[in-house]
Amino acid sequence: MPEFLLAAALLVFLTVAVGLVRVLRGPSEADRIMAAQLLGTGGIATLLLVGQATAMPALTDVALILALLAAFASVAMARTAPSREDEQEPPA
Amino acid sequence: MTSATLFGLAGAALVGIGLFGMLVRTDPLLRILCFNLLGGGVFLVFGAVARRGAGAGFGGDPVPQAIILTGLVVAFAATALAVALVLRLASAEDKR
Amino acid sequence: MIADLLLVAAMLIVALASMLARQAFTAVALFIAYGLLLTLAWVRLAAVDVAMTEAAIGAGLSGVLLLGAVRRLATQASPPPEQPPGPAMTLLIALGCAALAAALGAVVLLLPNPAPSLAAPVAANLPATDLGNPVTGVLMSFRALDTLLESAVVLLAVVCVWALTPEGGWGGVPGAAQPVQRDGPLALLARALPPLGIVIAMHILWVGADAPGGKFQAAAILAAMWLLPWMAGLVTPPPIAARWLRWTIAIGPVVFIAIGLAGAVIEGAFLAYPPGWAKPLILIIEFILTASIAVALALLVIGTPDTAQRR
Amino acid sequence: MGMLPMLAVMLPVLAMVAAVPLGARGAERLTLAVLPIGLALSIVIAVIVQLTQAPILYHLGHWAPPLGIAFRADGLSAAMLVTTAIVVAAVAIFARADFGTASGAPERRQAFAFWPLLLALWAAINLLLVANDLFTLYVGLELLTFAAMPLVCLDGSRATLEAALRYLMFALLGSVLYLLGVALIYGAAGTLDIVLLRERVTADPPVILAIAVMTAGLLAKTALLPLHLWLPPAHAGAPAAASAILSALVVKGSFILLLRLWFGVMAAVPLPDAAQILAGLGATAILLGSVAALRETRLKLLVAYSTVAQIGYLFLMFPLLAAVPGVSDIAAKAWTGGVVQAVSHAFAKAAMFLAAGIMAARFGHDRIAELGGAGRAMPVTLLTFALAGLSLMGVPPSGGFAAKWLLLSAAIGAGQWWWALVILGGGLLTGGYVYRVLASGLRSGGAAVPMSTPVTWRRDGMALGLAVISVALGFLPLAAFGLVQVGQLDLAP
Repeated sequence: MPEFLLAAALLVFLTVAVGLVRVLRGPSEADRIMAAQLLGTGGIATLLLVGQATAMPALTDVALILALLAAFASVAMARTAPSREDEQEPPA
Repeated sequence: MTSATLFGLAGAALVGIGLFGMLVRTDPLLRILCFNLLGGGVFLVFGAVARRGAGAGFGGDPVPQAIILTGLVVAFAATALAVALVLRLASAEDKR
Repeated sequence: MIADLLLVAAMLIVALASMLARQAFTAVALFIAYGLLLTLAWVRLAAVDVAMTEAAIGAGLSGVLLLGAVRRLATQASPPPEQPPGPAMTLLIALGCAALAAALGAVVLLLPNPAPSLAAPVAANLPATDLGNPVTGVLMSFRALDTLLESAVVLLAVVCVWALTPEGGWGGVPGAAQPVQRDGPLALLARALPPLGIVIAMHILWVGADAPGGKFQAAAILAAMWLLPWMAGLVTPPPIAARWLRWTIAIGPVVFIAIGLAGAVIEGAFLAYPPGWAKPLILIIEFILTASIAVALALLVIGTPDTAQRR
Repeated sequence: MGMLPMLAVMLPVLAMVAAVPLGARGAERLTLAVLPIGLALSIVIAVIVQLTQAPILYHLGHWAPPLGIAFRADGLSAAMLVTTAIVVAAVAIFARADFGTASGAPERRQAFAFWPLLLALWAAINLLLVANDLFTLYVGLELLTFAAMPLVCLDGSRATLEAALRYLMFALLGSVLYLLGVALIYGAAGTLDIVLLRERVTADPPVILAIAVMTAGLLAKTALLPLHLWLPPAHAGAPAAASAILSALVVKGSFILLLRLWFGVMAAVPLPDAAQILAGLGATAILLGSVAALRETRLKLLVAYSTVAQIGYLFLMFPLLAAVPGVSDIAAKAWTGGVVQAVSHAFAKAAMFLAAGIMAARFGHDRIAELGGAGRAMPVTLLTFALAGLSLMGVPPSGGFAAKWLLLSAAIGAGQWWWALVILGGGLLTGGYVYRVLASGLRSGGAAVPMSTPVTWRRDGMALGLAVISVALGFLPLAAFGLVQVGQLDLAP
């Protein structure tokens, strides 16, 4: 069972790593934000799977913190992202 | 090669990357960001040292782990200070 | 091992891209991704306490702090760019940095085997503190002085940030005014997340005595839960002249020093805890310190008072 | 008794923390209340160290190193603790005119910030002097940086903000490099306690690289040429009280740490070639810094470049200590000379910056060429400047003379006569720039200067007191300097 979970964790992480390409290349800021989101979510999934596989319950807490702070960082990113509308009228 | 060594080497590379960025980037905000990349590398080297010291039932030497934790908070405070200074300078520029 | 290699490769690529990014926003987005990857690296290095701190402070608060700066700088005239080093100089710096990285890498491979470690003495002395988490034991007992001084450093950083207040802004509300967002994802999260976050922070603080977790992680989460409604324009920070605000950030270090001095009087050594009292005293310090550090961390992200917001 | 060094650190830390909620007026009173206690503590520590001829050791929380953290106050710590307490006290009294808050007056930004920053600086320097753990020392370095940076830009003008940002970048880079060294040393030796490290370190690549990056980081913070670029704008733009502290004490904090690394951690592993390089940089700093001071047209910048030069002298002790391990007499002279240079420069430079601040405040500018009439309008201020200048030049009898004489005779005794030439040449150049200021000040005429007030008398008194101490150090019998030898790791019997 742990082997299966670890393999699943690796798979999830691989998917996320592919998503990294979008963070790197964009091209639009929305792509980057979405990809960073995916990285957060994927990281949480990886942590939960590894935590279960290696019987480290503390990793669940790490995943919890990551979930909270990733959401926090994403909204900050979303409202900071330079978009086309911003260039015409500066934010209020 | 153990994973501790691997992450130690990664830390070494990150130190190089961060230091280069700090020296050649001109935008002060990006310099601060590179300072954080550099800091991450230093902490990772320390983390490798901690992992190598695993023993007595612990996955790593707890003393360097605690030191890294303290260091992270201090580095954050330094970052906040630098960012505040850059923003203040920019607003002084604005008024001129 | 494959996973480690993959992780290291991803980390290095993201760091390199962040360092080279043309736009500040891209650089910061990549930096946040770097923090997330570092969190996973800390888990792989069996440093779960550090992983939590990295997730909360390295990726979360630092990222939001830098994003806020990008946002504010976008609306302001940028300072005249400094002259970047010429190509020859850049090459020289690159060679120097590469040499340092190579030397450092070589030295990492040359570290003595078996590695010297304090794991055994920590394990032997941990029962004296009644704590189960060795990292908390180091932070609150064996090297409690560092933790105490660090809490003073965080407080001092707040003083420094406030000291940068422009003329006419003294005593006012810290930070730039945030546009009010009544709906949208930010407003929703700003209302929904804090209750959840506070519960999680309390949990992390409470388990910290015996499992990974503790005051810094809890404080960072609490700070984020205050910053969310602030970013949505739903709450206004108190003015920096507010006495209670100043007491809140100072009370943690004050209590810590007072308990340390009491140890000097009763037990004959600064920061020594009387036998049997170690755990309750440590918990008291951790609780009060969490409150102080949470507010201080949030104030560090919010920033310097702005003249525009004086009311 | 063992508690005294701990109290010397925790007293200003506690005062700094409590000063924040008390507000500007409360903080000012608290600082003035704490000053005499801190001064008394440091004097008692010095007396105990001198009488027992042994360092004071203290284990925090009863945990002995390597698990716990130790404080260790040796002769060097004791001498610098007293110096720090006196300079901080004089500056605090001097600063009341600028940063005091009258009863009932609203709190001002500068007043709110100044007192906690001053206390934090004091705490950081005391910590750097007595802590015996490399990571605790790192926290001390950061505390020092955080306290010093806002002092640089306290007046809030654009130029000072830029100077502060440049200083912060140098300082942050310096401390992160230092931290990298700490990681490597822990990886190599499994402890961060300096006394234990002395027995454990060998000349292995990890240790050598660690010392190299830590030295580079600390040199950036100490502003040794060529890493001095941040210092002149930062020190010259700050308010006079802040400049005095920055030049007198802040750069010494990282220097003392450098001494602990080279002659504490690495006491058993001398690095003579690297020491020659450091001294070479020091010699260059003496010459170039003095020439820059000689050509400077602004008084405060002149004093700041003089700091760049005087820091150079501190590094001349490195090769003299490393070269002749067998001849402890020469090493002892070099050690004492270096430490006395640090102490006498602290007093002289603080006095000089305060005097420069008084002149700048009363003239409304600090252009050296237009200081005519200063001799008549403010003789005490000019006398302060002259006395401090004599000590910096190394004219007998003064603290600067004692320091330079010891370094000179150590250099000749060690057969490294070229450093002696540098010391003599530096003295002549120093004489040149001090003379320039005095000559301009003694000319008659110039703009009308406002009359003296009781406030300026008190300020003059503080500056003059510091200058007199820097000269009076030269009247002490050489035996009194034996204090700084106590507990020095590689010279201890």
